[in-house]
Amino acid sequence: MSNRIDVKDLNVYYSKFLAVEDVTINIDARSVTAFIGPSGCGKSTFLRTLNRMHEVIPGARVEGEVLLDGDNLYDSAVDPVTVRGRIGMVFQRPNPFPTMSIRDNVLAGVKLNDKRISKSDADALVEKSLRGANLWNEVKDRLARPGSGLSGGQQQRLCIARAIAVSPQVILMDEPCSALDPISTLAIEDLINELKAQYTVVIVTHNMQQAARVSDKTAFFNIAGTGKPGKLIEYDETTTIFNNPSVKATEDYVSGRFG
Amino acid sequence: MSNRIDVKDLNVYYSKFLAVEDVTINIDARSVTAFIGPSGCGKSTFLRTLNRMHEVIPGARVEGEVLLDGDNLYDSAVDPVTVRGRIGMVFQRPNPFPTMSIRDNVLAGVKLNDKRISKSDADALVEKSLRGANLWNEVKDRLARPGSGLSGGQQQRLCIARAIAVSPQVILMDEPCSALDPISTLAIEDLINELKAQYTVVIVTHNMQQAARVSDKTAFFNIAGTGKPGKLIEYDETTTIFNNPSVKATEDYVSGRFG
Amino acid sequence: METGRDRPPFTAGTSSDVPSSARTPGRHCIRNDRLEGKDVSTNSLKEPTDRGRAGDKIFSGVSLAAGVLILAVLFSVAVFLLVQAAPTFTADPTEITGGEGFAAYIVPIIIGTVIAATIALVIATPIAIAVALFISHYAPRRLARAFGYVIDLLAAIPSVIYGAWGYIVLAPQLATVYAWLAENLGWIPIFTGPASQTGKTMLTVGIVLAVMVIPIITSLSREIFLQTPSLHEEAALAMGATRWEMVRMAVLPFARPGIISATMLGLGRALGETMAVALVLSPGALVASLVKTGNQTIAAEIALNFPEAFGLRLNELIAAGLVLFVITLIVNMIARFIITRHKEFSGAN
Amino acid sequence: MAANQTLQRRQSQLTRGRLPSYAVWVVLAASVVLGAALSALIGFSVVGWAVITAVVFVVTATIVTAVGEGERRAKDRLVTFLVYGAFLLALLPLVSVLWTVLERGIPGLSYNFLFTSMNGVTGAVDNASVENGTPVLGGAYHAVIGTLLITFWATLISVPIGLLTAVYLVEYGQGNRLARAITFFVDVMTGIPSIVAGLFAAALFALLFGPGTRTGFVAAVALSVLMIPVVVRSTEEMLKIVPNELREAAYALGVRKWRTITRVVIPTAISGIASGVTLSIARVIGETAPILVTAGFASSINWNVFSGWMGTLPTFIYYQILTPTSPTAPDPSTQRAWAAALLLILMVMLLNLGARLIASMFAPKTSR
Amino acid sequence: TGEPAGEGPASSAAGTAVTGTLTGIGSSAQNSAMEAWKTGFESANEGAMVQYSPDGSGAGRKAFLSGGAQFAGSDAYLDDDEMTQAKEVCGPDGAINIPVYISPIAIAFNLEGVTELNLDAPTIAKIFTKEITTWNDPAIASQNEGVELPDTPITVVHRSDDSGTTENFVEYLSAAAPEDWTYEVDGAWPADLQSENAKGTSGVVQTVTSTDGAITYADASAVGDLGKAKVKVGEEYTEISSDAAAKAVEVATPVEGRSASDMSLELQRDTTESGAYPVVLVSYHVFCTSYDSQETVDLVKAFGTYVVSEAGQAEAEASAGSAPLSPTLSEKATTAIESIEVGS
Ligand SMILES: Nc1ncnc2c1ncn2[C@@H]1O[C@H](COP(=O)(O)OP(=O)(O)OP(=O)(O)O)[C@@H](O)[C@H]1O
Ligand SMILES: Nc1ncnc2c1ncn2[C@@H]1O[C@H](COP(=O)(O)OP(=O)(O)OP(=O)(O)O)[C@@H](O)[C@H]1O
Ligand SMILES: [Mg+2]
Ligand SMILES: [Mg+2]
Ligand SMILES: O=P([O-])([O-])[O-]
Repeated sequence: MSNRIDVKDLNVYYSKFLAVEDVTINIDARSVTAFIGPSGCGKSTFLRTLNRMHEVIPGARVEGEVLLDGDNLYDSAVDPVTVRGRIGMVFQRPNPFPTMSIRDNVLAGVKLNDKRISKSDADALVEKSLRGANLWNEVKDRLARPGSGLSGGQQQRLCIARAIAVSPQVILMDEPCSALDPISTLAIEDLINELKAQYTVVIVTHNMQQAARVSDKTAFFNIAGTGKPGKLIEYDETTTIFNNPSVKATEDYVSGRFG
Repeated sequence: MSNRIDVKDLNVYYSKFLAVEDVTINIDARSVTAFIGPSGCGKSTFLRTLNRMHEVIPGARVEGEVLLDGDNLYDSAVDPVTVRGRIGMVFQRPNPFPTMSIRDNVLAGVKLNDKRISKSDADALVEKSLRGANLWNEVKDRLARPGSGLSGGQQQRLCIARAIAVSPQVILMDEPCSALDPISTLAIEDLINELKAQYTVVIVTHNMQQAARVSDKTAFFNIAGTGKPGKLIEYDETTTIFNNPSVKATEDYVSGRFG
Repeated sequence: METGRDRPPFTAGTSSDVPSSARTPGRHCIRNDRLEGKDVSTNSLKEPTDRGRAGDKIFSGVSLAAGVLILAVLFSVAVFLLVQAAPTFTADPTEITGGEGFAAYIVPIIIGTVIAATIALVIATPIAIAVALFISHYAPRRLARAFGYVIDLLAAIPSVIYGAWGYIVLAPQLATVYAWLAENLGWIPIFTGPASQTGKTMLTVGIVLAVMVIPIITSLSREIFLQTPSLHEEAALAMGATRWEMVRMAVLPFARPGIISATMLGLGRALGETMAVALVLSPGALVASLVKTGNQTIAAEIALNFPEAFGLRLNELIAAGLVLFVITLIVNMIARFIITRHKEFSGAN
Repeated sequence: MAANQTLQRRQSQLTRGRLPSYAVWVVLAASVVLGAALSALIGFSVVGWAVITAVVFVVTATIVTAVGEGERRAKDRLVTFLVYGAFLLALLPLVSVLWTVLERGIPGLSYNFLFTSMNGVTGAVDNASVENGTPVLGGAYHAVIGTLLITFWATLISVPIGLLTAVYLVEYGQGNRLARAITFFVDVMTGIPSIVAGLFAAALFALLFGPGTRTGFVAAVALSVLMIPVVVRSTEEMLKIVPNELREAAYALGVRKWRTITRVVIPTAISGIASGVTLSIARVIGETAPILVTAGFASSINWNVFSGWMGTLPTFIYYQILTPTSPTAPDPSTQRAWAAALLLILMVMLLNLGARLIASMFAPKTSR
Repeated sequence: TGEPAGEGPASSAAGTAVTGTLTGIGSSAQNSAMEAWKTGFESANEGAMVQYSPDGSGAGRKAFLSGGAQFAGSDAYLDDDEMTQAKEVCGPDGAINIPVYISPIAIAFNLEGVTELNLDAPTIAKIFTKEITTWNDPAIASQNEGVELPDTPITVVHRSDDSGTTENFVEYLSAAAPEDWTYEVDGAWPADLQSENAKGTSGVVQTVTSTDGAITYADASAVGDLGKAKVKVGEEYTEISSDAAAKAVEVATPVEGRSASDMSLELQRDTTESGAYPVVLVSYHVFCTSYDSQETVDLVKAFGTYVVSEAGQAEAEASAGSAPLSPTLSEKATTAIESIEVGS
């Protein structure tokens, strides 16, 4: 299983509002792809269509095809649950379950598929995932406390730990490091590099350096104006995008290297 | 009125847990001060004590003094509402009012206090604030729509617009740009530079470049280990902190220049 | 804060026209106000900024007063009950209905009350929660509103009508079912025959009460289900949870205290319902069988005998009311205990 | 690659381990047949058929799913069935009650019924109308007025008190001793039998204004005792789930607590609060026993809640059913009773609509 | 014989029209009759209004004794205790009980193909104590030659609420069949005799109507098409009727130790008087002998005399199916009511 994603002529709507127009993109298996672009251009929206989370919003729908290893996610016979089990996601806003302890938050996804996981396996998995998300040291003494008493960055890392605990084939990350300090950011980037050996990773980021550091390919999205749909402007090797993009808009955007 | 803030021997607690220990810091009026430090070290917590938002959390309390132009915020006769009216705040997680339209969200500080304001003044204020937060162009055609239908970055900018619409004397910003693209980030940084002419600005950021770009002084917080309280390690001119800090921990932290 | 209007808002584009604060007339004004204040030398934050602080005081005072008023009312209800019930406890046991003292009189109907309420809740709670879920998370969005609305109507039907429906429509239907149960499952104590010919038994009462309680639980639970943060629902779905798993992970834990509250409200109704029980039940002595004539509830006992009650009998009935009060108290203590035990993990925040 | 795919039409990885979508329908069809067969065995009846079919269908479909798609999906499907089933089950008595009320109530619901009182209607009048087959005279106008006035006053008393108490509990008390006491006693209040509430109000007013004080207002007080706990508890729950984020956002803008509560917290929870208030009104609008001992029983119109007895729809229904105006010819009374019941339901329906309308004006403008 | 009775109401109704509101609380049995009286009285007296709440006899007496109502409707006259208590609200002469409503209680049953049965008191008692359990029991059959009695089990249905009907019925049983009915006379059905039951007259009638083989006792006017038993009085079986009920009241004796104007009646349940139907309920109006204002006195008198007048009784009969008071009783009642005066 190679886990490549091919998107064909995808239009994404919020009810009548066309948020993202006509995206065609091929995301290689076992690679890291970065989505960049100005705020509101539809990066999150597009990302959510890749594991059918978009349709959770009332009135939201898509036209077009998204293929995972050649199989259309939007085929009527496909159950979104299957899709989401294979394609994990970390959200822009951290969302740990407030009613669960830190430990249970990490195990939430795992317990779905494997209820009878032994305590020692579970413990090992919790530690591994939390270490992966660089959170282990901070929370190891309070695994039984609720997840809502954590700082913003800690919550975000908890959500990352939760997503990787189920080892999905593809991981979508919507600005996973925006609330993180440099140390944690580095840890997450290391994690992404590790994950890429086995999994496909797609990451939305506003941080050009980060995109440059972690991604193999970069997709630049832009929006023509307010009320207009977002579009995929350019998609290429990350080095190409950052060093000699073929579109003027891309160059304009990446050359203002802030972030 | 100069709006300087002097903190003396401040300890901050969540019930029994001492989250931030013994901070003494003098924040100059009409300057930008950046708080940096690893996730969970108490930056947000400390920031919230500066406008008495900390005590909103059940069980949370402080010991010590915070002086605004020499007047202790924590004097028993002081009304926290007065304090918060003078010291505005932008939160780490965007939190627009779901019951209000975009326009009403911007005007919330005015309208919720039942200040009378003419429609034309209100319109002007809305435009000015949204322009300041670099959001005007994106939302000018849908001011009457709910604020919750915006993208993550748009929501964050809406919250910034809301905070500056009431023109507080001091503005506290908790990672205001973490969800923003470089263009918006630049706009917010410009805004901060303008604000500093009249107001005092304190900003929490994980982005070293940002701290270096916008701040006059930088405070580095650190935490000795899990369960330990966060501490103010070093506080100095931003150039000093970034170029030759006097403490080893600071140098270690800022030299890993990611973000 | 008061400067919000007087001071020109910051200027985004042109910084040149920002007047220095000291020259602004508005700011002058405020300066003066402050100087004329009582304690010029001390903390300027202390001065009351506007009448708002009074507003805060008034509002919290009024809220407190409302709470205290409720306590006062409850206290007077309790005093009223105690005073009116007192003669029962001092009376000669032979004077009490049944001739064997108050305990002998009240215990069977306490048990009856508890049985009726238990049946009602056992039937109503799962159905009501399921219906609430149906409306909030399962039904097509458009239909859901209408459905919710229709279910709410159930709450509005007067108890007299439930009673009339219960004994005119429902009981005769159930009578045949009971006969069958008594015949085939009679070895189970609760189905021991002979079954009532009229169907006006405890089980029928339980069912009628369940129907009356369902809208209460449904309506409150539904509102809370609808408020589940979509952030958490999405977190669950994104992990590959099925709809039920999402409900179990995000919705139910979030709504748990609310569901318990709703159930308690329903229980209150089931315990205190008078007219419907009075009309539906064919009361009698305590029996284990639910398909036989017999049993009685406190509320119905009061309703049936109050009109003709006089003297000590009246005291007795009010003492029965007092007992019901105490039962409610105990049940709610248990429920509260369950809620507070999990407080730390409640959904707010 | 695309060509390759269309040629082979290999099965999608994503649909592997999935039953075809028609599987459920096949099971359903089989269950219907089996249900018919089984119910024929034990004596055929439509109800028996439906019940057996439902049970067989749910069990088989769950097992088939478990085998074909795994335990998780089976569970999901089972719960879906149960949820739909519970809804249908809850609908049964509702439909039955509503049908009973409609069937018996519609014939009596005339202009005359709506706009005349029972003043001057005696058993002789009813006897005459039965004998001559003329329309039933007398109506529920007085009772409608009474119900509206008493309910209005009860709401006027309970909603502010209940709402403010809930506000105190959630926003101010925060688990202090007094708040705990209030919560506790409000809980106890939910179980007060309605008749006791009536007796209490009657005793209270007898103490204040002399024996035999029976007015609409006394009834409103009695009903308030029943309404308040419903308002407090539902409002409390709705306020509790308003995210603290929003409160903090308002506080940080220098908004006072009471304005935050009235302008941010309550509007955010308004739809739930409105539901609770409607529920509480529905809870008491059908009460009989407490009205009788507090407002007396009137058969003519009275607009003044502070003096004189007052009739209400439930007491009207109650006596029309239990002591028909003409014992020898109870049909006109029964007809009036059901018509009044229908009227009461219609009134609550309108009220419900009104509350929702008000709520939706304040309700969160989310995309939900 | 009608002249004296007609005089009272005529004079008060046609004379000075009374005004004000008269409040009564009490028996639900009187409710239907009361509607008729209210209507009749209010149409004759423009400014007057009567309000009556059928809360129950006990509640009515309690309200009356505590001053919460100006008169009570009660299925039983005030007992001696209550008469003493009444002096507190009514002044030294206390209260008076006036019979106003007489209604025979039917022993009604639902038995396929049978509309009439002859029963004597012991048999009735045995049926209600469940000593006799089937309809073709010899005790019933022997009194009903020629009637086809099925072997349907008998389902006894009694009132679940405390009621005047029960009290009168039970009083009849314990007087006329003392050996077979040994229970105390009370408004509540004996707890030991558990059976099917229902609330209110309409409740028991409804239950019996829908249950084959059921039997109950209920106000005659309300039993509709159910079969009704003829009750053995003396040597004959008396059919239930207004006249027979009136006759039973006629032979009643005044309660001892009461004032001349008090009309409490001791019914002879075990009477052998031919044509009398002793299973009868007599309901009273209880008035004070004095009220504190002239207006109230006028109002009470006008209403009271109207109720017992021939016209008032006829209205009640037409509306509620009750048995009118005999002219003698009516006249006596008028005189008693006329004696009400303004107190100090
Ligand atoms: N629930 C929604 N309903 C309607 N419109 C929405 C909704 N969510 C987002 N939008 C709109 O869709 C567009 C794209 O939003 P999206 O969240 O995908 O942007 P983004 O690229 O992720 O921006 P950011 O970097 O700020 O997160 C925006 O114009 C936004 O206002
Ligand atoms: N509500 C709370 N109750 C108890 N402890 C809390 C609460 N909020 C935060 N903490 C703890 O206080 C410490 C400081 O948290 P704080 O949110 O101030 O960190 P921070 O420096 O802002 O981190 P980040 O950069 O991740 O936002 C952390 O250990 C955190 O777990
Ligand atoms: Mg986004
Ligand atoms: Mg923080
Ligand atoms: O008139 P009752 O007392 O028998 O209802």
